[in-house]
Amino acid sequence: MSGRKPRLPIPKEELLAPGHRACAGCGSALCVRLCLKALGRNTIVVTSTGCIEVTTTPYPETAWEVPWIHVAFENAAAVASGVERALKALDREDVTVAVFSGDGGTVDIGFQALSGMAERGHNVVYICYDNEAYMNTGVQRSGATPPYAATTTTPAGKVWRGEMRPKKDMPRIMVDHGVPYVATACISHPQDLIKKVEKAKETDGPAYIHVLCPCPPGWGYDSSETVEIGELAVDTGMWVLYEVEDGEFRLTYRPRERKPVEEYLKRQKRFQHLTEEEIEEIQRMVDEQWEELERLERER
Amino acid sequence: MSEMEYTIGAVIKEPGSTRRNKTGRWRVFRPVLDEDKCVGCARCFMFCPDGCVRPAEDAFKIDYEYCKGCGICAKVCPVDAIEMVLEEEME
Amino acid sequence: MTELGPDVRVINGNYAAAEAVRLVDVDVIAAYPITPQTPIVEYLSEFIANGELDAEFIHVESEHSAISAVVGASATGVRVFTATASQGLALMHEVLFIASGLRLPIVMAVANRALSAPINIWCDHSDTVAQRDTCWIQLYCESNQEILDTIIQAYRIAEHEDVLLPVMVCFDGFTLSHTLEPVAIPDEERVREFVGEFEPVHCRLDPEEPMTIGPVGGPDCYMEFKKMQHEAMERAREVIGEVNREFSDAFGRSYGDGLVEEYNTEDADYIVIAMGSVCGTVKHVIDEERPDVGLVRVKAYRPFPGDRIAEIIQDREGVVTIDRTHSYGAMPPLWTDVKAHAPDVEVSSTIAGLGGRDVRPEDVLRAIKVAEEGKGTDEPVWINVNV
Amino acid sequence: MIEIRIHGRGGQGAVTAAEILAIAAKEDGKYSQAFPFFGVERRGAPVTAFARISDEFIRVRSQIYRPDHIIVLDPSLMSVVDVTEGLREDGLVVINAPEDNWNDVLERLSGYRVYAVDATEIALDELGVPIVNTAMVGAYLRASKVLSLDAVREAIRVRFSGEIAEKNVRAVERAYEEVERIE
Repeated sequence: MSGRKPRLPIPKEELLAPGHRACAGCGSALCVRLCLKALGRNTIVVTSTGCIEVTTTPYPETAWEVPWIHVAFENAAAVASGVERALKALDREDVTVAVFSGDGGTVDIGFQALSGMAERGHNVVYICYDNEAYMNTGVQRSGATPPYAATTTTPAGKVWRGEMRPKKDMPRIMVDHGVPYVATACISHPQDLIKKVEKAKETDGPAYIHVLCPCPPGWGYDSSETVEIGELAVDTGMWVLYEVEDGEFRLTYRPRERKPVEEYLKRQKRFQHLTEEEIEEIQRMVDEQWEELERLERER
Repeated sequence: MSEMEYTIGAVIKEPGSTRRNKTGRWRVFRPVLDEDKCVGCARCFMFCPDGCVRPAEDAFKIDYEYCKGCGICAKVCPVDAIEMVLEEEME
Repeated sequence: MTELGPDVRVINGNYAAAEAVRLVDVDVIAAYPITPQTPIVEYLSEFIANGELDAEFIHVESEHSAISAVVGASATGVRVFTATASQGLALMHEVLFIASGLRLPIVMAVANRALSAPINIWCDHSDTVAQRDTCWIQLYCESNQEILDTIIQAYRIAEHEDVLLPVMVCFDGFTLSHTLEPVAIPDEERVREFVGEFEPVHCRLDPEEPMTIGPVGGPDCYMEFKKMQHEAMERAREVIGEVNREFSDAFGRSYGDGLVEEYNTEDADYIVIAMGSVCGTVKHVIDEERPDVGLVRVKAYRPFPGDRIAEIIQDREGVVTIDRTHSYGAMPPLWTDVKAHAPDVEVSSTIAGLGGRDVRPEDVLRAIKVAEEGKGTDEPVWINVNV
Repeated sequence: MIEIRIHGRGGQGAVTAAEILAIAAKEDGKYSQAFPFFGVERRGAPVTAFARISDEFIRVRSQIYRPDHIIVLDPSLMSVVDVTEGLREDGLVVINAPEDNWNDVLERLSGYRVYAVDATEIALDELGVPIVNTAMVGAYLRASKVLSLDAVREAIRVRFSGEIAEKNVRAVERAYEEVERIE
């Protein structure tokens, strides 16, 4: 007796070696592994300080099969700018330059360097693996932490109800920089993600992909549920998959029927403190956002 | 530890060398694939954060040297071909 | 010293720095304007705009990104340059450690300027001396000729396989950066022959041979890498001397032994120890009115030529350091470094020229007097100050 | 060593005048320095620039407190700044002033060797703009005899180019001819 011959919907080659120290069920490691499949061997990777950098390169070992550099937390986009121009000086513009940076290293401390890189038009694929808080240092809030999420610095108590500010809309900010290719993605939709990375790679100039990466310890769910949580984020409209090509917006995935956000929230410890009213409020915010996106779709 | 080679600038010249670190030791539950049930959809392959599910001639092979036992593969399998079994029970 | 000839142009220190970068033919420049270094980035932009220099110029949005971009470019295997001053250097601080930790042969020019507050655009050494522990080689210049010559040499030193450390070429803001004087411009071909083609020694980001640069180094290896950096810094002494000699053979100019320059020290009763352009004024004072005084000019502040200085200052009537910065709550840095190598020698300490306060010949005479009176040995004497 | 201080207003080219002197010195086989007073003043404010000229390499790096020669680009500065501060007795002052101002100038500068020229008129004639620095360099040359006219012509061609250089050379030459010692 034997199983079916496998059909592989995504490239087979692995450019992130096993043996790395990411948590069991890590959404961010999955994101990097998938993106590398699209980027291919002819790539130089720059990574900012964060979970991925720490877990993949404990000297003298590295999980990377491609050339890789880490310099600091806030400057991956600047380092990538230097790499890209050096390749130009060496007449090796065939090589792809890619950045992997967490939400902290992108929307907070790395924002200025990214803005500079985007404005200068460097030919770099910038991938933000967003796990919605500073997971590397133990779940402190970032500008990408969603409303009402409890973190160690936005705990839910009598006065505070978790994060009290909206999530910074980084993809839109990148669109406003005139970045020619901007997309959102989620690790639960690998083919969509890979297609977007391939487009980003082909883009002449900067490309920005913001990938939602569920985090078992940080969000509070079982390590086996990473993909399911990602699917729920997309199916409830808490996370929307779209791309903006030369300013033109397009949804790349539309749930057949949007599930109530409660299904997503109830599954995670960081939202356990929410009241019915608060869940309703989040539902209203998601509905409003969805309407706005529908409007953008119609305008196209 | 005394065997370690210290390169100039801590540059690592051996790509993929984390393979020396057998993360299979982390595992509490072991994913066991029932090849008969497998439909070859490759969802287990796609979603493994550690790249431990490898396509084989027939179905897939799980690399237990590195599998951390997160259970994603079992969860995403549309035909429940992967069962998570407590390691002690495997002995 | 500059000999007047047909190769001489009257230029300011910033132009001398930019000209050196053009002569060396660097590949990637990333820099952000800041007074008094701004003209360097303007001159280099002009060179590139006019086709006189074939380099990529990255118009970064901050000094932090300037140093980050040159780190990325250097790791990719090209010759790089950046320049800054004062607040800009302070903003780079974090990445300076990383550049040396990665052992990248980056060359940076710093037009020395004081740090805020109060905000002050004028010269002192508080910016670069504050970076002394970042494991960058620091070379201080006295003239515009020396700026040009030192930047050329800096590439040889930084890229030497025994060294592989970044080099900071420091020169006084305004006093050199904005002052015109004659500078002999060496022949382009000979400079390129002198510096040679850049070949990465220990790392290069290249898909043909993937390397991981900048990994995590835990308690089991971090200390080893730091000791290796120290050893490289120690080996740099030899290399700096060697490059100074070779430069002298090729271009007919040298600066002491490359680390320390002595002036009139042989029979001097008193010794002044100082860095940067103020040394010119000290020499002037020696020539004009104090033949009994000698000068030890510290050209290399890191690696610090402490043993050599200790040797020179033995058995004198008096020794005095002039610091253009301070280590608040302690003795000034240059004094401290000298004393660490010459604990038995009585050394007086003075602080002068902070925030662009002019160091006049009479201020140098005052510093010498401090040594004559045996003052300033446990508390620095502030020269020409009103509080 | 000759130490020169130049007084002007921002935009009049005091710094450039110092630079031209320094470049010209080299043409005459002399060492030189030129530097501005390092301030934060902008266009219109009184500014000073300095130059040193010597047969030997100039080591001293301090500013100039006891100048040998003073060049004043704008006579109105005399009522705002002490243009002769530190100037030794019988020191040289070369000033831009129209002839009907000369008595007043002399009164303010008594005890010094004073040379005057209407550089504004020359600049307007030759350049079409009241930038008097090059004309004043020409006047200074005649008064001080520190550098040769040829060296300054060459320096101007280094500092400027084409038609502008030639216009400035004419301004230098005219001021060189028209400057007068006033007593």
